[in-house]
Amino acid sequence: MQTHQAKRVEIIIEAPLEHRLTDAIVAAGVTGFTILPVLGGSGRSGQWSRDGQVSLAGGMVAVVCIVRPERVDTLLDAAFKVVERHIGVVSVSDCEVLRAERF
Amino acid sequence: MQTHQAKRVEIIIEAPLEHRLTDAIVAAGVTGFTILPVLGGSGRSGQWSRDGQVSLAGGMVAVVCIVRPERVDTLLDAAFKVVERHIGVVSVSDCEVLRAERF
Amino acid sequence: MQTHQAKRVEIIIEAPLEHRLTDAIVAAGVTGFTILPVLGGSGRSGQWSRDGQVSLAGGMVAVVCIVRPERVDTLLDAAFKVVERHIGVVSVSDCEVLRAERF
Amino acid sequence: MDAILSVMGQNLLSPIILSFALGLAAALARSSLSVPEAAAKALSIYLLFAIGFKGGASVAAHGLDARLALALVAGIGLSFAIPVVAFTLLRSLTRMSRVDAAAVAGHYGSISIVTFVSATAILTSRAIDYEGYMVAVAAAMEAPAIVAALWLAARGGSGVKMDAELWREVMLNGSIVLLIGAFLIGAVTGERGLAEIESFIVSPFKGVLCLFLLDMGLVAGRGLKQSRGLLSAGAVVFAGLMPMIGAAMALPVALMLGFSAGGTALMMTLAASASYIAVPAAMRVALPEANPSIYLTLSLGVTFPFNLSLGIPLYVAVAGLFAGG
Amino acid sequence: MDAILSVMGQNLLSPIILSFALGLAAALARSSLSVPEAAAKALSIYLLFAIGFKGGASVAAHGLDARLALALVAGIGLSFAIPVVAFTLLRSLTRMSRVDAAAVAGHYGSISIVTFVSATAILTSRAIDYEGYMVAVAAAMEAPAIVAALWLAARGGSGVKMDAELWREVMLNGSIVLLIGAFLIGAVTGERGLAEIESFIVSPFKGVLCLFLLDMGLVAGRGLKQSRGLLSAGAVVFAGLMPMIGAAMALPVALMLGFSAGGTALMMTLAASASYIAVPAAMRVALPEANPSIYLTLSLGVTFPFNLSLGIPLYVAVAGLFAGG
Amino acid sequence: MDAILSVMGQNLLSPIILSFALGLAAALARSSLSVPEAAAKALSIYLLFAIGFKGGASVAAHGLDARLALALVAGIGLSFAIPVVAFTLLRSLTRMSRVDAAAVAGHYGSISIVTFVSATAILTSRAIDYEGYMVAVAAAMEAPAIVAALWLAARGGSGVKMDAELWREVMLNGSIVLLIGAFLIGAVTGERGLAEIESFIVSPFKGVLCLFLLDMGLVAGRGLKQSRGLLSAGAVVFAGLMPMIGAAMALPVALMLGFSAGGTALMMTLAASASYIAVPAAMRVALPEANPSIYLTLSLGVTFPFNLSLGIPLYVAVAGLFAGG
Ligand SMILES: Nc1ncnc2c1ncn2[C@@H]1O[C@H](COP(=O)(O)O)[C@@H](O)[C@H]1O
Ligand SMILES: Nc1ncnc2c1ncn2[C@@H]1O[C@H](COP(=O)(O)O)[C@@H](O)[C@H]1O
Ligand SMILES: Nc1ncnc2c1ncn2[C@@H]1O[C@H](COP(=O)(O)O)[C@@H](O)[C@H]1O
Ligand code: NA
Ligand code: NA
Ligand code: NA
Repeated sequence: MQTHQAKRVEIIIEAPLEHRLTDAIVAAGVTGFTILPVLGGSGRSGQWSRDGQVSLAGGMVAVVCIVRPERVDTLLDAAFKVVERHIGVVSVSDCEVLRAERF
Repeated sequence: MQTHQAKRVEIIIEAPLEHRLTDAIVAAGVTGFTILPVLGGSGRSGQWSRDGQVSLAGGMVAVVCIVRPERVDTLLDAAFKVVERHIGVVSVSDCEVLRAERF
Repeated sequence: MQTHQAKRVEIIIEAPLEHRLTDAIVAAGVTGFTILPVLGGSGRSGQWSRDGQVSLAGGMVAVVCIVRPERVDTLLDAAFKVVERHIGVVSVSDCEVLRAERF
Repeated sequence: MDAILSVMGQNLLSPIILSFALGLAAALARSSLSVPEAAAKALSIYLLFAIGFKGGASVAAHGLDARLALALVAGIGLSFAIPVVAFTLLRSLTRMSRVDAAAVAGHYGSISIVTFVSATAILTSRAIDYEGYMVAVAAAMEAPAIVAALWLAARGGSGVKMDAELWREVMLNGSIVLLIGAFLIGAVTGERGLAEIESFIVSPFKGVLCLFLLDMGLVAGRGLKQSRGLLSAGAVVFAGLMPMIGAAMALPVALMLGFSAGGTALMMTLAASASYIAVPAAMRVALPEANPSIYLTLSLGVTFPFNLSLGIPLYVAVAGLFAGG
Repeated sequence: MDAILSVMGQNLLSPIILSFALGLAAALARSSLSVPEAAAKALSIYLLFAIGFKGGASVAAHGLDARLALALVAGIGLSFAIPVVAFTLLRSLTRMSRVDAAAVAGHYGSISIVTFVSATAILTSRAIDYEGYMVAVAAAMEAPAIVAALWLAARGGSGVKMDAELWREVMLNGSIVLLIGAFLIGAVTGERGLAEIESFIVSPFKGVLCLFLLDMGLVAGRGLKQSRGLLSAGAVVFAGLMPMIGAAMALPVALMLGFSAGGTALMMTLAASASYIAVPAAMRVALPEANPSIYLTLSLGVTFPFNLSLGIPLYVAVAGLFAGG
Repeated sequence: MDAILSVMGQNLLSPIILSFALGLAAALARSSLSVPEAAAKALSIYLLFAIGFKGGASVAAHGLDARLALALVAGIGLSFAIPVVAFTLLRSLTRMSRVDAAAVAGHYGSISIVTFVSATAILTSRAIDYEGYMVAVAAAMEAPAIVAALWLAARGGSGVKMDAELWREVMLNGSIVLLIGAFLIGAVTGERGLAEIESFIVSPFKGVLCLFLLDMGLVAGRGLKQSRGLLSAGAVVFAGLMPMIGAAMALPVALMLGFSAGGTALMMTLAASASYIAVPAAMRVALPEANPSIYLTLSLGVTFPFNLSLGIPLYVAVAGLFAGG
């Protein structure tokens, strides 16, 4: 099966910033991403859990974005502007995709 | 800790096709996979969100499947037959696993 | 954008063991992780789904943990002690992160 | 005429409609208001269970009408026929592709259970009786339109077919199974069963419906925003016209079957309503080339609010004129 | 005998049983019907809160019976003893491994709160009174069986032990805490508290129970499908026999304690029921080698429906014969 | 004084408070008891819809008071003024950074709708009337404090500003939109609308509130455990004092506006309560440097239980003394 090099960018970000992040990455020309729910986690700002939360403030989401290698920098720049002052994690890994024309 | 080469295949697919996909990959001899919920996303067919949806039609799921490198092609062929006509993303990355006898 | 080498460890584990796992990895000195919900899956012990489950026993969660390469072995040792007797999958892949000072 | 208008006005100011409007407005204004998916599904399970059970209990109370079998056949017939009309109309009003038009047509042949539920709520509040087995007719009308849609698409050579798996998925769709199952439970346990769970499925029913419609409004509003610019004027005209055409097709059928005024109104409502659960899911599987934004927006964003606000009162009034005592 | 059969027949046609049957049938037919996990958990929180509160309020109304302490001790004793009997029976009826048999035995020593709740619903609908503190007994019987199961497994040299963390997890299990907590709230606020929230926890109770049982049926049906071929005939026989053995063990205890007919029926039901929440989770932690398909299928797929349909009416009838006024 | 104490004692033993206490205790004991996020959100949607609707229906029944506009202005004024007082107090009682202090202050200027709801439940159970439009005042008081907090933080040179997007997010926050929307629906449909959905939004209200408070207790308890050692004694003193200061600021305003005793008590409760939904989310966006553990723990872990247990009965009693008939 023919596959193509790509990058998988995973951004774990506070839920109240979700729309700012997706707006920013769309503005950077990346139109494909998927948002996964997050149940809880731990980091320098302590442990948290989504159980029973009513407020958005307590939660995070994971945004997964698969892009061509040459666009990863644009994406990271755009994402960084949003997460800069905020807690959250940005990681990038290599992957291969089917149907490269989609990216 | 002893680890072994493997491949991590991640398929983001429309929820109504979930069972067809898992049936196909089981039929291809892959018995291990995990299904993650997806909250929303964006692609060529626009942005969507799972909030308040009653219908399956509006949603997607992520199927993660860790396989031995030599079986990745069989898996991709099987998966491709299901996603071919449909929207969705298939990506493959290298990974290492503990307890390789399980795969 | 400046990035740094890191490892992404993904542990799919039975929900009743979640706290034991996170306690163990915190005890191993890893303080950052994120927990993702899992809807269902399949493995040597059969297929399962979270739909309509009241009991914790039937479900799994995915714990994602991004660490510096030099700490991956400590983490895997700690995780392995918890998953050893249990079903579940541990995989490790390479990634790059922004803001390495956080890890 | 005056009576019709007054009924319509009254309807527009009911908590049910206004809850939908609130959701719609909130989504259009990009409010963060949202109902969790699990909660929306739970509300819909409640509504299906309650409406099915009450239908069954009513059949148990009034005895099984010989017309049930005829009504089922008639419903199935309408569900096949309406897509053909809808398809023809769409192809003349719009420049939609054959596949898109077939998918949209399928939605209009099938039914929207919450439109049906809203109609029963209006009938109940105006003390108009209806045949309890209408919920069985509703269930029977969910699927045939899917076959019709695939046939319409296939005539263009797209080569789609219902495979066995899709048949099973469609016929054993969760909402059909729950509706029919609850109907049977209601029919078997009858008055006694109803008495046991009345304070769960009868008294709070309308309030739950309000919250569900709030959610429907949110989903519809988000859909409208997303698909802005995607819909031609012709398509929107279609989505406003087609319910009345469907209702008009159902009226003579209902009269021929000798339904009560309430039953006639419900039959018209079923014909007029467009699916937003069973058919979209089937289309994603069988006609993935069809654009979901088009059919979901027309069904949920235009036809559903039309029926809720203007359609149902109109059908009730017209049914009263023709079948009323 | 005739009376027993008629009660059983009546019970089989209640909305509660039929809702379970609907879920079971839907799952076996591979319908897409499903209840979201969050909704199922919400329903179970409601049921635990309501049943606990009502038990407490009833204790407040009737005064605290000196027998409560004895009843708790008796319940704990049964919860230890039943697994030993179950284990012996399993090892003679099946070729299950020691670890699997120990795990299964643990489930039968513990209790299923929804079986208990269903029994109270039947008692209420037949106007049979019962001791309010039975919910406290139910809570007390959740955990001891886990200790017994681990002890049975350890005798084979598997070396499992309850560590402190597992103790905490088991004793502070969400369902135990909620049941006992709601019981205490009910006991403290009494009649006045009950009056305040009666229209939430009393009137809609049975309807909510129907939806919960629909979900239980779905989960049980999916489990049965998955484990087809995994269960020996002996195991299935065990799962049908063991509830009656448990109930028979509880009967003399209840009579000795001087329980009312209702309380006796509930004590028998508790002994007869098998856990599907607390014990499975503990077994996954402490006995991961035991196959969950076996214990979940026997408990949820065989014993639960047996108790719901035939067991409870039988226990109620027998309790009526021995303890009835 | 005696009367106040007796009211307080009675309040402490209500199912509402005890449910909160149960959740708190369960979380502190690390029980696995938890309410799924979706269920908690569904409960909060129900409460907002019900309280808004009832407020609107009551306005429809009693006619629109000319004082509504004044009350809104007064509420907005308090929501601006309270953060300034809170900030000053915090800076003198603790060594919190300017940004943290500003963020905390913002929470106290805004309101907690569930505190408000609990106060209405207490008023209702004691048959004290209140102005229906108080829910509109509650909605109006959600946002201004955010502006005040950002202004307080910016004076230290942090350069934060409300951008247009944040304004929209705050003003169209889901809970504000639902509260105001339901209020309008209630006002438009009036008595007739209320009658239609009464058995959903009125009768089970208190019971639903119990479950919601159980969840609040769990969340607060987990928060307290996480932030142990993080809070200075000064901060805790602040969180216990500030509600009474806020209430004291509201009292003369309410009296000047000529509110009833019930309305006065609610105005005091609003001023005394601290936000745990709208403000935290806005702070995460606009003041990410502020530590969420501090403001969430003070608001949810200290001030909320204080108001629920001691504050509200006190405000009701004081309001009765000053504004009572
Ligand atoms: N090393 C990590 N690996 C995975 N997730 C992390 C990591 N560090 C932080 N996170 C996630 O990001 C959130 C905020 O992290 P922090 O800013 O360190 O408090 C945590 O609660 C986790 O959900
Ligand atoms: N580049 C991408 N990265 C991550 N997810 C994507 C990407 N492209 C598409 N998706 C997901 O797949 C869905 C369908 O994509 P599309 O077929 O492009 O409309 C989207 O809604 C996303 O959830
Ligand atoms: N190869 C795999 N890839 C992804 N997930 C897996 C794999 N194998 C097992 N799993 C997950 O781990 C669970 C237990 O696996 P097992 O121990 O093989 O029954 C499964 O239900 C899946 O959710
Ligand atoms: Na139709
Ligand atoms: Na038992
Ligand atoms: Na305040």
